[in-house]
Amino acid sequence: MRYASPTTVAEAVDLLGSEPQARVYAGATDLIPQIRSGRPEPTVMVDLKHIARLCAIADSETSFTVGAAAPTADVCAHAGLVVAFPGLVEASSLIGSDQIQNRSSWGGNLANASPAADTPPSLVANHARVVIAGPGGERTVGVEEVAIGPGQTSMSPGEFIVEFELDRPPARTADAYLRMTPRTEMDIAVVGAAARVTLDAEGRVTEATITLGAVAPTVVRAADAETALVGNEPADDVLDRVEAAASAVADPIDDKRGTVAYRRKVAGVLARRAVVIAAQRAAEPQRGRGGQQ
Amino acid sequence: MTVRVHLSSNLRGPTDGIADIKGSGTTVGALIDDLDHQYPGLGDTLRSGVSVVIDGLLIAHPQYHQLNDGVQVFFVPQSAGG
Amino acid sequence: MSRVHVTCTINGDPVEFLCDGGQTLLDALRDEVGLTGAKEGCGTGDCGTCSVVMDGRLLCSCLVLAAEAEGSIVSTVEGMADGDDLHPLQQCFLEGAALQCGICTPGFLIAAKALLDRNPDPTETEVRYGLAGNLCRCTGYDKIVRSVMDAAKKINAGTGDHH
Amino acid sequence: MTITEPKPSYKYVGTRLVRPDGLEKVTGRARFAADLNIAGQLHAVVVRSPHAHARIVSIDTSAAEAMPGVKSVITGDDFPAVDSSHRQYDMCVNVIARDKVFYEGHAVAAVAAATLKQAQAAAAAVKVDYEVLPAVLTIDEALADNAPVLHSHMLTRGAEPPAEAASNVAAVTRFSGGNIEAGFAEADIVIEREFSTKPVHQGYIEPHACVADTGQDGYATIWCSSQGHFNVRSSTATLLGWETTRIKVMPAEIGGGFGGKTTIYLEPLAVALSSQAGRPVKMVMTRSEVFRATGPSPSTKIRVKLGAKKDGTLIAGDAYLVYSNGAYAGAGGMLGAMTVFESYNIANFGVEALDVVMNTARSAAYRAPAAPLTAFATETVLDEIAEKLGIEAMELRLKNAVTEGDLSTMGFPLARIGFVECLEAIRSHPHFNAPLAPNQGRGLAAGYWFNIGESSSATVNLNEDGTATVVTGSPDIGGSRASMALMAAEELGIDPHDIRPVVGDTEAVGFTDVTEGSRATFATGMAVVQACRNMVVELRGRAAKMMEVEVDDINWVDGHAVYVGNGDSASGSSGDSAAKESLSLAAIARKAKRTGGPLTATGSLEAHGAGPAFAVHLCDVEVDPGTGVVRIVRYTAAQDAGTAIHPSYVEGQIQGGVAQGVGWALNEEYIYAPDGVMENPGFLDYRVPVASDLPMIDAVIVEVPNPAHPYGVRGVGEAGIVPPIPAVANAIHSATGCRIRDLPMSPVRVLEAITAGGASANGS
Repeated sequence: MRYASPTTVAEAVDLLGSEPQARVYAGATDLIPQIRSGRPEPTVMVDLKHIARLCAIADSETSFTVGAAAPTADVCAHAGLVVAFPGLVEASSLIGSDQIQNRSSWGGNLANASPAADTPPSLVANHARVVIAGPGGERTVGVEEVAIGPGQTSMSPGEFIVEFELDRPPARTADAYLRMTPRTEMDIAVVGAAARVTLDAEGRVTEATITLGAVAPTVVRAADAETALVGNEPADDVLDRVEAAASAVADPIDDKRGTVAYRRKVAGVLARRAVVIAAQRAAEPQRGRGGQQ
Repeated sequence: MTVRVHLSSNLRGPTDGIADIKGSGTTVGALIDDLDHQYPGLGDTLRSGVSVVIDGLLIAHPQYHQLNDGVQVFFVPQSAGG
Repeated sequence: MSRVHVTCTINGDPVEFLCDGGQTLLDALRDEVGLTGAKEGCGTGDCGTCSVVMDGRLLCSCLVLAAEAEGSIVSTVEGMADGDDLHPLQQCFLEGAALQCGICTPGFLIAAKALLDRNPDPTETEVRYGLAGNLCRCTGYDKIVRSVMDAAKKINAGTGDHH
Repeated sequence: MTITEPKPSYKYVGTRLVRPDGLEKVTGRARFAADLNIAGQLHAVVVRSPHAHARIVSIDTSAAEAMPGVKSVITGDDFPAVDSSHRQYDMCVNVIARDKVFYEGHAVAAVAAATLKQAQAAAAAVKVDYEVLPAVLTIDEALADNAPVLHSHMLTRGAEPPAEAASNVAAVTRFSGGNIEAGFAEADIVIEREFSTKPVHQGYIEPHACVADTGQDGYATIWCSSQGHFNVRSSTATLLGWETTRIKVMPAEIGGGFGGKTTIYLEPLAVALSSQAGRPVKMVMTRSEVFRATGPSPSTKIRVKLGAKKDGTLIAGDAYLVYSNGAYAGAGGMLGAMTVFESYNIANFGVEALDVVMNTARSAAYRAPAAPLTAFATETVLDEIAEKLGIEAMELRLKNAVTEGDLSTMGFPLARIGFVECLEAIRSHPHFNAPLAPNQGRGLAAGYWFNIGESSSATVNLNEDGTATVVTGSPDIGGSRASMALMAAEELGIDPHDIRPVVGDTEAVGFTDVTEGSRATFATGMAVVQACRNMVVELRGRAAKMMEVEVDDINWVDGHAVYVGNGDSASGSSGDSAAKESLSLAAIARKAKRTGGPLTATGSLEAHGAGPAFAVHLCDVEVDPGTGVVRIVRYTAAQDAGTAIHPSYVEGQIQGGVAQGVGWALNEEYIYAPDGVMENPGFLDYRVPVASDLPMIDAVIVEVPNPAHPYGVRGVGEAGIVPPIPAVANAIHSATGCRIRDLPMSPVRVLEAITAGGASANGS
C-alpha cells in the first residue's frame, strides 16, 4: 500500500482516478482499524490533509467555508463558527475524545454516512452545502443529498468532499444540538436532534428546522414538528406538539445501542429540548445582528 | 484426642444432615480419616475443595494441620478470588 | 513491497525509519523506532493509551499512518522528562499515586500535558472531559484528576518550572 | 480514616511512599508484556472459531504452511490428549479446542510467521470444516429440558440423588440453617424478587501478550504478564505434557488483571509454536480477541426472598442462584451461595446455587467473583424491606449486621471484622445527610468478601551498602511492591527508600500463588515479614560476633543491633570498640564477609487467617427523566482494610472497585447476536466508565486490624466492587421510585421503568 499526500485538489483527483483501489484518507478513524484487522488494503491512501483548501476555515460577510478535512478541534476553536452556529459546534465537539477531535472532520463524518453521525443533523438544520470534487470537476449540493443510506453516499468513485459552505444565519437565529449517549463521552449517538429557529421581535418562531440523527438510515427532517413550531412562541403546548411530531417521524431500528421504542421517545424529548435551547439562544440580544458580534 | 466438628450445610450429605459431630486425630487429615469411618463417604467430601476454620483462622489446605485438645474444627467450602 | 522512508523529529531527536505504507505510527514507534512508551490498548482510538503529540496535536497514534509523520515533530512520554528532571505531571502522578498498574499512564501523561498546554488552569470538570479519551480501569480516575490539577497549580505557581 | 482500636505506632507502615516502580512507569520505560522483543522472534496469531458451538470435522493447515514467512502451524492435535476427568481439563481445552468449539472466538489453531501480516494472512488460509451445532446462549436455554448438552461428560456435581445423565448443570450447592419454613411463618414482611445480569469483562487495558523461546535443549522461557507466573508455568506445562521445570516464566509488568489474568490463553501456544519453529514467538491479543476469547464474569439469574419482623429483624432468607460460567464449569454459583447472606444474621435460611454452562466464553474470576451479583439481590431486597417497614436503610443494616462471634453462613463464628464500623463510618460522613437536588436520589449498600491466603515466598538480600533487596513471587498489579518495601522497612528498621522490592521469576524466588483473592499484601506481606524477622535473627548473631557479646544480649531496635546486656561481657580486646553499644544494619552488612558471609533470609508460608473485608457505599445519582440517563453525582465508600500499609493504594483499590462496579451497574454488558457472535467486542460499545462519567470517589479507610496478620492487614483489592451495583440501584429507586433488577441499568431500561410508572420488568 502506498501513501500519497497531494497538495492540490486537482492532484488528488488525478490520484484517485488513476487507481481503482485508491482510498481517500483524512482522519481515517475507521479505515486504519479495518486495515489492521486484515481486511484487503487499498493500493494507495490519498491523504487530503495536505491540501490547504481542505483544512481551511474562512468567513466572509455572508458565509463560512469550512474545509472538509479541517479537524473538528479547529472548528470548535473558531470564534466565528462558535458564535454563528453554537449547535453545530456542539455537535462537532461531541465526536470522540480530544485525540479524535484532532483527526475527525465534517467531511469524514458526512462521507462515512453513519446514521448516528453527530454533525450531519446540525449541518442539515443549518442548510449547509458541500462542494464535491471529482473527475468531472466540482459540483455543489445540499448536505442532505450526500448520505443516502448507512455507509452509502451519492458520490461517484473518485469524488471527495472539498469543503462545506454555510450562509451566515439571519438575525435572531440560533441552533442547538443534543444527543443521547449512555456515557458522557467516547460514545455514539443513540439519538441525536438538531434544531435551528429564527424568532421575530415578539419571540414567535418564524422559521424552524428540526432534524434527527440515529433514528433512520439518514438524517430525518421533522417537518411536522417544524410546522407545529412556526408562527408560535415555544410554549409548553407547542413544545408538546413538537415532541410528538418528532417522535412520530422517527423510524429507528432495534440494535445493540437502543430499541425502537426508546429511540422514538427520546427523539421527541431531545428535539423539544434542542428547540428550547435554540430559541433561548436566538432571543439573546447579540443575535439581533445575525450571528455577528 | 477428640475434637468437636462442625460441617457447613453443603457437606452434610454423608451425615444425613447432622451438623455437629465428634472425631479424633492429631491432625486434620487424621481427623478426616476417623470421620470417614464413622460416616462412610464423608472423607471424600472433606478432602477436596474444603477448608477449615480453627480458632478463627481460615486454613485452606489443612491436611497436616495439628489439632490441639478442645478445639472445634469447622469444615467449609474453599473460597477463591479475583 | 517497497517501504516508506520517514524522516521526522521525535522527542527532539532527528529520527529516520522505514515503515510499510499501511503501518500505524504506533507500530512504527514501537517496532521500528524502539519507543514502547505508547501502548496499544484497543487499536481503534477508544482507549488513549497510544496518545502522542504530532505537530502540536494530541492524537491516538494507532489511528495515524506512520507515513504521515514525514517531516513532523512527534512527542511521546519518553520525551516528557528533561533528563532526570521529571515534568510536574510525572512528579504529581508519582506523589499522588495516580497509577496502579501503570499501562494507561503514558497516555494519560501525554493527554494531560496537551490539556494543560491548551488550558493551564482547568476545572475538575474540564480535566475529566479533557481526559475522557483515556481509559483507566484501576484508579477510578480520582487520583489522576487530582494529580493533573495539582500539576497545574505547580506549573502556574512556577514551582514546577519546566520547558 | 476510622481507627477502631489503638494502633501500634509504626514508623513506615501507613505512610505514602512513592512507589518504587513508579519512575519507570511515568517515563514510559516500564516493560509490559507486549513491550518485549527478542532477536529473531516470529509473530503468531490464533485462528478462532466463528461459531458459538460446532464440531470440528477437520482442519487443513497445508495452504497456511505453504505461505511466505510461515514457520509453524499448530492445532489441538499438537498437544497431548487430555481426559475430561483431569483437574485442569477445562483450562486445557479452552486454550485450544480439540473436537468441539464452545464459543465464538474459541482457539482452534495458531500460526507463527516472520511478520505479523504474514501470520494474519496464513491464519486466514487455515481451513476448518465445522459442523455447526445449536448454540445455548442464555441460562434459560441451558436449563431447558430439551437443551443441547455442551459436554457429554458433565454430570451435575452435588446433585441428590447423583446425576446419571449429562446436562448443562455443572454443580449444585446447597446451604441452609435453622428452619426456613418456620422463619418465613414468623416474618411480618416477606419480599421476593428476581434479578438477571449479563457477562461483563474485567476490562484491563493491557491485552494478553507473551513471548516464548524454546531452546534446542527443550527448555522454554516465557516472558508474559499475568497475575501469577508460577501458575503460568504449571498450566503451560500441563497443557504441553511437560515437566514443570522445563519452563521458566519471567514476569513482565502487568497492565491490569482484576481476576482476568489468573488463567492462561496464549503461553502454551507460543511455546509449542516456538518449539516447532526453533525461534522465539511473540503473541499479542487484539482487543477484540480479549473480549471474545478471554474470561468475562458469569451471567446470572438470582431469586432472593427475605422475611423480617416489624422491628426490622431479619428472620428468614431463601435464595436460588444460577450462575452461567460460560463454556465450562466454574464456581460462580458456589461463591454466590457463600456470599448471598453472609453479611447479615439470618437465623433461618436456605440457598440453592446452580453452576451452568453455555456457548459463551469461559468465565474467569473478576474481582470478588460472584459477590457483586448476590449483593445486588440481597441489598436491593433489604432496601425494599426498609422502605416498606419505614425503617432507615442504615438502621436496618446496623440491626442485622454480623459482628465478631456471629455465625457465618458456613457455620463458623466470625473472627474480628469491621462491618459495623464501616456502616458507622458512612453514617457519620457529611455525605450521609447532605441535601439532594431534584431528580437525584441516594442509595446505600454493603458488600462482603472473604479474601484468601495461599502460598507466598519472599527472599531478603542485604547488599554490601546496607540496602536491601526484597524478592517476592507476587506480580504487582496495583502497587504491592510499595507495601512490601514498607513492611520490610518496618521490620528491618531502615528507610523504605533503601529497600528495592522486586518480583522474581520462577527460578529466582520460592513458589508463590497467583495474585488473587486480595492476597498479595496480606499473604506475600506475611512472607516478607517472616523473611525480615529471620534476617534480624541473623543480623543479631553477626552483631554479637562483631561486639563479641552473647546474641541474647542483642536487641534489634530501629535498624540497629543494640547491646542490652551487662557491660562486662562486652569488654573483649579485639572487638570493634566503637560499636560496643550499637551497630547499624549498614555497619553489619559491610562486614558480612568477615562475620559469616552474605546476608540472605527467606520466608515461605501458606498464609492462614485471611480476614474478611466489608465495604459500605453511599451513592448519589441524578436521573434524566426524559432519557433515562443516570449520572453518578457523589460517591463515598468505606472499607475495612485491617491496617492500611500504604493508604494511597488502599484508596486506589477502593476507588477502582467503585468505578468498575458503577460501569457494571449502568452500561457494561456482553451483547450477543442470535448466533452467539459477540456484537460489542471493543471499547466503543463495551462501555467502561470514562473520567467524565464519575465524580471524585471519597474513600474512607476503616481499620479494624486482622488478628491473624503481623500488621493487621486484610485484603482490600476486591470488596470495593461488591456494593456499587446495589448502591446505584437503590439510588435510582430513591430518585425515580423505580426498582430495576436487570443489569445493566442502561438508559433504555431506566426509561422503560420510568415510563411504566415505577414498575420494572419483573414487577415492583
